[in-house]
Amino acid sequence: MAELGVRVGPLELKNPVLVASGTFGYGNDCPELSDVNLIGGIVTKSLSMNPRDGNPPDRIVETAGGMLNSIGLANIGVHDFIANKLPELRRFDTAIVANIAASSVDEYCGVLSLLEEQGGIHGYEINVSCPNVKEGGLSFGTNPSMTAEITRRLRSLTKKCLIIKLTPNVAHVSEFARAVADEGADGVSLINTVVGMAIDHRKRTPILSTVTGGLSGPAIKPIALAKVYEAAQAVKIPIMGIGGIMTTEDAVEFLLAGATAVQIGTANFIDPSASMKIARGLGEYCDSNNIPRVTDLVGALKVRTDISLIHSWL
Amino acid sequence: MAELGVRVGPLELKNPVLVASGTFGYGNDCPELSDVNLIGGIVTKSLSMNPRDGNPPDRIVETAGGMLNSIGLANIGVHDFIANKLPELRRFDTAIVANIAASSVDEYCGVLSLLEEQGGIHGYEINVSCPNVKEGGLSFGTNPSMTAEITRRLRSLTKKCLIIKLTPNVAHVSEFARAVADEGADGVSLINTVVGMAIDHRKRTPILSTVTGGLSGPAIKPIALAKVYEAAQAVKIPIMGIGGIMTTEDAVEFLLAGATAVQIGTANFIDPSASMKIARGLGEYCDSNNIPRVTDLVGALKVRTDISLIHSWL
Amino acid sequence: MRQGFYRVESVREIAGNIHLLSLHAPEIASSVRAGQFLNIKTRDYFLPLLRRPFSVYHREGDSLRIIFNVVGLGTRILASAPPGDQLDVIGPLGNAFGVRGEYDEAVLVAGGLGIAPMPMLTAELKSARKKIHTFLGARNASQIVREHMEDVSVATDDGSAGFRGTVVELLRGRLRQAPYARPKIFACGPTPMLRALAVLAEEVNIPCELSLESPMACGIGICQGCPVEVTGGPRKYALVCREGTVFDSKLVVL
Amino acid sequence: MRQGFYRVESVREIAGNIHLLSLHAPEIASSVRAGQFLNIKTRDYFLPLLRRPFSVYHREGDSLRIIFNVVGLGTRILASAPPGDQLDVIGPLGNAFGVRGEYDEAVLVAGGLGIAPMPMLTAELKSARKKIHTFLGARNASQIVREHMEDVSVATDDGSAGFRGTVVELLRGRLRQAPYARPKIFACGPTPMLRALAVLAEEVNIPCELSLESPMACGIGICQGCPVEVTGGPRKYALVCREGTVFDSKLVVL
Ligand SMILES: Cc1cc2nc3c(=O)[nH]c(=O)nc-3n(C[C@H](O)[C@H](O)[C@H](O)COP(=O)(O)OP(=O)(O)OC[C@H]3O[C@@H](n4cnc5c(N)ncnc54)[C@H](O)[C@@H]3O)c2cc1C
Ligand SMILES: Cc1cc2nc3c(=O)[nH]c(=O)nc-3n(C[C@H](O)[C@H](O)[C@H](O)COP(=O)(O)OP(=O)(O)OC[C@H]3O[C@@H](n4cnc5c(N)ncnc54)[C@H](O)[C@@H]3O)c2cc1C
Ligand SMILES: Cc1cc2nc3c(=O)[nH]c(=O)nc-3n(C[C@H](O)[C@H](O)[C@H](O)COP(=O)(O)O)c2cc1C
Ligand SMILES: Cc1cc2nc3c(=O)[nH]c(=O)nc-3n(C[C@H](O)[C@H](O)[C@H](O)COP(=O)(O)O)c2cc1C
Ligand code: FES
Ligand code: FES
Repeated sequence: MAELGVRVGPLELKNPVLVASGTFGYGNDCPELSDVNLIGGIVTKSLSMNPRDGNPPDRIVETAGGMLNSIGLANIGVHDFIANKLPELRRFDTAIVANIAASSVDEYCGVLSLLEEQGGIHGYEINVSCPNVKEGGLSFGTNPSMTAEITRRLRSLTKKCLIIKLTPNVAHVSEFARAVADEGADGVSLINTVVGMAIDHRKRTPILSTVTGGLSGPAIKPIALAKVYEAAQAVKIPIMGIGGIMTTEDAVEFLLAGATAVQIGTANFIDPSASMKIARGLGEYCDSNNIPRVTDLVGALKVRTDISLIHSWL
Repeated sequence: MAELGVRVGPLELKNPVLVASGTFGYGNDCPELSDVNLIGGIVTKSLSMNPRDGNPPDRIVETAGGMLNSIGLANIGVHDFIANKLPELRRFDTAIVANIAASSVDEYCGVLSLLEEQGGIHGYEINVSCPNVKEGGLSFGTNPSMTAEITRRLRSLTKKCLIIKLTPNVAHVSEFARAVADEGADGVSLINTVVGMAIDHRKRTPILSTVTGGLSGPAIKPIALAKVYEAAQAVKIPIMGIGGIMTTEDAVEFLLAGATAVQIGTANFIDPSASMKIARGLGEYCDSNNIPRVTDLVGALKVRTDISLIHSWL
Repeated sequence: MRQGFYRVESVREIAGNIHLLSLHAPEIASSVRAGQFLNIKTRDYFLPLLRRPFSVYHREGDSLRIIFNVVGLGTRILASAPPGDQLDVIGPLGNAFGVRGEYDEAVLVAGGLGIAPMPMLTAELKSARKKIHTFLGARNASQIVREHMEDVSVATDDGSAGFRGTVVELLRGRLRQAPYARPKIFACGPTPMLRALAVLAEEVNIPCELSLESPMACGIGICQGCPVEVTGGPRKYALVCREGTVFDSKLVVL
Repeated sequence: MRQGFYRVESVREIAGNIHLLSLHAPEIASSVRAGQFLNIKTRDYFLPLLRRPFSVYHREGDSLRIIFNVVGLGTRILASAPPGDQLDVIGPLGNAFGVRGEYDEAVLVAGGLGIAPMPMLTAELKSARKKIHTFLGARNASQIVREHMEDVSVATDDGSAGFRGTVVELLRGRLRQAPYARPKIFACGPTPMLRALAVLAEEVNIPCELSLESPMACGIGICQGCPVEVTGGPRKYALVCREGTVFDSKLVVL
């Protein structure tokens, strides 16, 4: 039986499969259909200081091979989470990664500090795809120095695993990966959703109440693989690969591209036990291919070096 | 019968449907299967000063709802184009838009100048998703001032329709749209392909010889709609919408989002007469919805204004 | 709530573009209640990507029936599902209609495919010994399905059958003529109809339960994709898939 | 070259995972030549997105046959295509084998599904009055299809039928024993086999035509997606879909 354990900084995962933030509730929302003890970890829905109602309907629309969402980070707030969700999560035999969203650097720090006082949280994932109120709502995550500042401030507040979740909606994600690595982040996770839009041509309106939303699912897998590969070339810290992972083979592709672990998002909606099947699948994949450690797959992509610049010609 | 004619600066199109660069050869490659006289225009394969062999195989791979390509702008070069393709193109009753690719600003200018001396070319589309050799191969199109400089130089060389084709692989495409509008471009076209990657997990290699390639097809339609909408909010010059358009309804969505015309790309590979069907379909759509002019659809999207910042929360 | 592969027993068109699909799903059939729904994967790959939700229309032994309109790809695939096909189904989902309780006469109101939950509801109401009156609205006569329902009155937009007009207008008229004894309204249908019905229920002060629809990504409460605005209470939205689909008409803003 | 909807007459499995599909396609059947292919849309929506190319295996009157392995979604769909289904087909595409010309004995070499074009080629060679020798390579006995072919010698990787080893080794041995009279080789199969065959043809100095495969987006020469490296001449690449699929082994670099 292959060794499936992986490490992301101080965080030890029994296998490299987690459920992605916002795609599995708070982690204990559908026990009838999935056993979270079988996966490496749970990333919670993004938590903000105060509860957020989220966006008006419609929040969801299906697209070709994907879906758009505009949930608006609806969440119960960190206090409610600590009081009513965390106690249950503690009972699970899996890593609990709290995802944090905020509209100011201080809010990020405040939420993390509150969680830091609690037991049972093994790490943090920081969602920087949030509007920076100070900057008129421009996303923190599209500004390298802002992303770096958030990392620096949070790093000073915790020794636990600190992962920055990067947005794909930038020209060069490697720039951002470097910025957070330099500030001492233990890892980066990518990709968050890709900005997209859907239109009802009969009503002549956007389908999502917020006009644009976030694209996820198989449609974005090629984009995610490219971003993960780019980040892996740029930094040494571990990467969590996210984006359209539906099958074990998809997960293997992300590991080969340089991800140390993967997160399953949209697939949970279609099959709430997708992540468990992929975790088991990775074990079987390693065994049937005589791979002793799943880490042997990480970054094992063989790339021809005889092809230069032309790759930027599309 | 609805009026289907549209204008992009000095360029008059009998209908708003064109075939996208690189997805229909030089325009006259499959007469048996399509009648280009039925569409508004042809955008040629990108032309460089000298012939380009293009990238080694594999150049193509299918993905969920899309495809990746890495053609490497293989083209016969502008001289061969003028000598052997243009004479035939002149005979068509449709607008001929020459797409230009280059690895230096001077090359862009050189190619345009050569074409400018010829009759039968109605406009230019500038592919700025090319590696700037001076800048170590970073794409012109991800640098606003570079994109602006190319526009300025080319604008000084022609009075014909000058369209800059923008890449989606940037954080804020509106910034680029503004930059080229300020330099006097007659229009912008978007989107070019989205950087993506596919991996063969058995061979543990990238599938494309150049590791990454360009994602196109239905999978990217939501991304393209969002970019077109963003650009339409930012500039007054006409926009050509491109990205995953397969049906008449898709085309209508792009018009509603703010595009004055649309380009059909990947769809041509699946159905070489897709653009003709969509051109006819637009006429039928207008007639059956009592829309006198197709231009009545342009930017006709009704957007709620009561929802503020939250739209940047995904 | 469970997930499993269940066998398609049959699919047939029972009215204009309205299809009846029968599934052999013992485990779900044994626990499902009126107003609950199934979330069905119409294909084993990614187009369509998401599951498709359908109310349980009727239960017979181990068989569950759904009825649906072909509106897009997912329903098109289901309409041509070969008998013997195994469908990946999650269910039963959602809460259910409040059949128990302090009322004597049940007034069922359905518009279009809103009839879907009514046969099961009728069955439960009968075993709860409630008097039942059913009001169905449809575009035209060809769209009317009335099997397994009781005391059916019909309204059609074009008047090709029954009352010409909306089913809510029909009900309003009926209520004017003679009041029901301790009635309660159970409704399912397009949002505009439910909105009008909620107003009517308020006016005549009759308790009213509405089964709502919403685009859904998961159907099980993990995506937050299906909000409906709710009144009174700190939260602005409830989740249609988990806290609904059935809501008291007074507690939702449509 | 034309595009049209053509009716599926039948699909059946003729060997381990090898399926034979028959299409009623008079217009294409009337003009197709050995070595050409069809580009088939397996579904009317976007998964699979691209067409799937298949060599024409056999022609009988208005019917065209293809044979294929189920390797992924597209072939899975074709393998279960119901008779009567209308498939969107573009064809005939590509050049064709050079049947005419200065040679007397045709040596056909196929590996795996590379047999696909051989039956049609055999028919054309017969009407051209050429002597025919066929060498087939397969993984094992269960994978061998030999209908409509002449003087067939077989090689299998596991020796479960005929020569144990590659079909190229088999041919090499055969050529050592007795030379053919003014022979010409026609081949189709996996690239490694074609590469080995090209080397052999060079050694023994026999003209050799190879039918190549490449991922294809369009199949008609408008995407530039299917390059093969060519020797001599200014261009580095030729397009497999339009300038091929058949190339002189001396003019391509595999
Ligand atoms: C709880 C619930 C119960 C339902 N019960 C029934 C029923 O019993 N009979 C019936 O005919 N229909 C019912 N619907 C609507 C049904 O789910 C849609 O008609 C179906 O999903 C359409 O799928 P499609 O692929 O054919 O259409 P498409 O338009 O291609 O679907 C595109 C996307 O929109 C979603 N969608 C489309 N229409 C609706 C809708 N009305 N409500 C919610 N999402 C929608 C789809 O789920 C899919 O994600 C129900 C919907 C919900 C939420
Ligand atoms: C000119 C030509 C003729 C062919 N003739 C035959 C034939 O007669 N019989 C037969 O069984 N196969 C033939 N093939 C291969 C056949 O096209 C593929 O097996 C088929 O496309 C697989 O599709 P899929 O969706 O089932 O597999 P998937 O692996 O899901 O396909 C994914 C993508 O890869 C492409 N692809 C996969 N395998 C190949 C391949 N070997 N060559 C080129 N593209 C591929 C597909 O077209 C598709 O775009 C031919 C290929 C070419 C280029
Ligand atoms: C409905 C939905 C809600 C999401 N909510 C969050 C969130 O709260 N915080 C976050 O960091 N990412 C969120 N995401 C992004 C996912 O975690 C993931 O990065 C993205 O969906 C790509 O992965 P996928 O293609 O596997 O879904 C959400 C995605 C979806 C589809
Ligand atoms: C195979 C292929 C080749 C392309 N070549 C070019 C090119 O030479 N120049 C260019 O500006 N765009 C090129 N494009 C981009 C298309 O013109 C178009 O912008 C993109 O494919 C998105 O549209 P689509 O989704 O309809 O294909 C190419 C796209 C494909 C798929
Ligand atoms: S559909 Fe996902 S929470 Fe309701
Ligand atoms: S497949 Fe498009 S050019 Fe050959």
